[in-house]
Amino acid sequence: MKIIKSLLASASLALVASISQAATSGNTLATVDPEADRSAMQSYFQKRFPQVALSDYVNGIYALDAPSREQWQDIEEFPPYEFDIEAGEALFNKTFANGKSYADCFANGGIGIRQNFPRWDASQGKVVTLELAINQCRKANGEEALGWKKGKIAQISAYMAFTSRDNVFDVQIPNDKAKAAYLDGKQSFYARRGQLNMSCANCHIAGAYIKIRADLPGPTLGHVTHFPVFRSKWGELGTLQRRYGGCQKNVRGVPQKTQGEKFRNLEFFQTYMSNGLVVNGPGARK
Amino acid sequence: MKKTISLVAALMMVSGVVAAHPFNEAFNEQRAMYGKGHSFTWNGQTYITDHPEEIAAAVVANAANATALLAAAKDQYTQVLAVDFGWTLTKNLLKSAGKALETGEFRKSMDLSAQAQYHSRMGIAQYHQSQAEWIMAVPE
Amino acid sequence: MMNRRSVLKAVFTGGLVAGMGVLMPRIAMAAWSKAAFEAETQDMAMGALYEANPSASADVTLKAPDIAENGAVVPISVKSSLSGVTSIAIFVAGNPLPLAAQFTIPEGTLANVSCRIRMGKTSDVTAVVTTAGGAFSASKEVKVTIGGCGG
Amino acid sequence: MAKGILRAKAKAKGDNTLVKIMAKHAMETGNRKDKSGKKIPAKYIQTLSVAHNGKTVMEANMGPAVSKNPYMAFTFVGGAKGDELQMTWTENTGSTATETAKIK
Repeated sequence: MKIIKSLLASASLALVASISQAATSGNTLATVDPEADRSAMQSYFQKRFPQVALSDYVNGIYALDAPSREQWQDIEEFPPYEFDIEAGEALFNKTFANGKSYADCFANGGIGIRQNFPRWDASQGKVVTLELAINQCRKANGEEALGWKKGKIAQISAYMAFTSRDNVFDVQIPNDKAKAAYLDGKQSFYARRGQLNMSCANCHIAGAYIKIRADLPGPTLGHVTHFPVFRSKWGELGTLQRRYGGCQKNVRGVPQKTQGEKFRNLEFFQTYMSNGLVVNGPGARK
Repeated sequence: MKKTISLVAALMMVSGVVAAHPFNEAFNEQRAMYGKGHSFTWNGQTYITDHPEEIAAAVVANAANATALLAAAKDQYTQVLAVDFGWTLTKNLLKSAGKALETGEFRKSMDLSAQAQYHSRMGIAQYHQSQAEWIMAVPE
Repeated sequence: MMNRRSVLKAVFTGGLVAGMGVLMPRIAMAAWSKAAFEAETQDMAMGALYEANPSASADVTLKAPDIAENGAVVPISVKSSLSGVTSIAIFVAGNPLPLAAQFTIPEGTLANVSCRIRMGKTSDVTAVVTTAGGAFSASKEVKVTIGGCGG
Repeated sequence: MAKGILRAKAKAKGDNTLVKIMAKHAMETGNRKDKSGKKIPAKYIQTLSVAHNGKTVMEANMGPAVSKNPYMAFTFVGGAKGDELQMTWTENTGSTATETAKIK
């Protein structure tokens, strides 16, 4: 047994030594500082890509890679999500059987509010994403919940994002419970999973703009601002959490539950990281 | 003797999925180059490149053993799903192991169960490692 | 199946009567050409549309990405500084059906079109522009990759 | 009036009008299979012609290699704000319709 113990000790030592300049705190509720995390994230990318303006990160990989950007701009000449915004607007304005509508569930009638989601809901004691709020609104008015990943919910979300374009993301962490959710999301972001043993951070921090097979992963800064997205691969619109599931499958992991606590907290963390950037959803991606 | 030492090797694997660990590096390299059943020397000791699941499966291929291995693999899979760190291929491995068991291909079934159980164990190890060490991936 | 050029050849060398039809003026140009769109090779597709093989010309500008982000949606633009352009067509040599699209340009419309096409694999993309003076082309290789996460 | 499958953005600028058109259409190639392994029959737009004041300004012929939600952009001389464009599409199935859009 002795040999095992000493090996274990040397193993953990080696691990610590191998990652230079890693954070040493911020992994407990007492030490986590979301604002410090956010500025560390932003300065990481600004140091790495000094020529890229902070505000351009809302365009994801297109902020970093000129050839991809050119194709994307061609697509944006007449983006494929326009049909979805149109459909989303119609769905949004359709009254429920009880005569009420989505506008009754949201602040400002649901217009121009995307930047405040996901939000900490004190009465529910959990993070509420825009899609969750949409379905909660439906249920509260006696309507059936929509599927989470695509179709109607993505279209409504796309329309709501569209009405919020250029509004600045302002996700709030009002108390320790919210901070705990943020911390949980932060942990998820850095936790390796799946057979390929990769974390979100592997591809979207260190791996941003570095070829992974034939792909150039985008930076996590500004990652969430353009969702929902019309992905050429899907040939349709999908939500952020649909993409989360896809990413987890890409690293050969069983995806976590869509709109489950883990994904909602992850979205909370990730969106907080993009506070200060503007809403530019819906977007078009490869 | 060989068996106990390889169990040590297996325990080492649990300690870190990716650790920049000299023994793990040696084990992973040997495993990658030679597959299972290969002996190698590390720090004066002889080890074998088998995973513990493979050692457990290296018993007589019969219905009872195959059934037991499959049950153990399924149990491990339930555990990894409980911590939300399952791997995608495991489910199909278990399915194939079940089919092979039904058709009496015990050896095949046992090997598949071993692989499935290995996946699940590594997923659980990943979970524990992420709990403990994720902060070291955060750039300062 | 005989393609257009071999038919023409037959007409000139042996006076094959069956070939006469193709010497008619190509007024059917504007219509959707079944022979061209269902041709399985680029030569056959071009043969169905043009009198002679298009010649490469610097006056035809083809804008296409070096590496397509996604083969399902490849933005293509073609323009030409030639005068009297009557049509613009886009061919993808590596596609099962190489002719992707063909635009008839009436007088008063600029020789400048954009569209989005599908590409099954890395291949040359060729734009062909016709004028009264013949058919002129520009080609470019577009790489299509199988992505890890995206493609 | 129910909207058709075409959306157009036409903008008069100086003497010219830039027209961008997108159609909501799957452009089924005939090569794809559905979940049960059955081939999905080809269904794609073959022609899309655009007329301004009764004069054809563009005629596009398309094969199944044109992307889902087909898009095209072109410029013609003439056209003024408020003018109407007539856009006629035809599918390989024979379906056809004419839709209109205003130049902005």
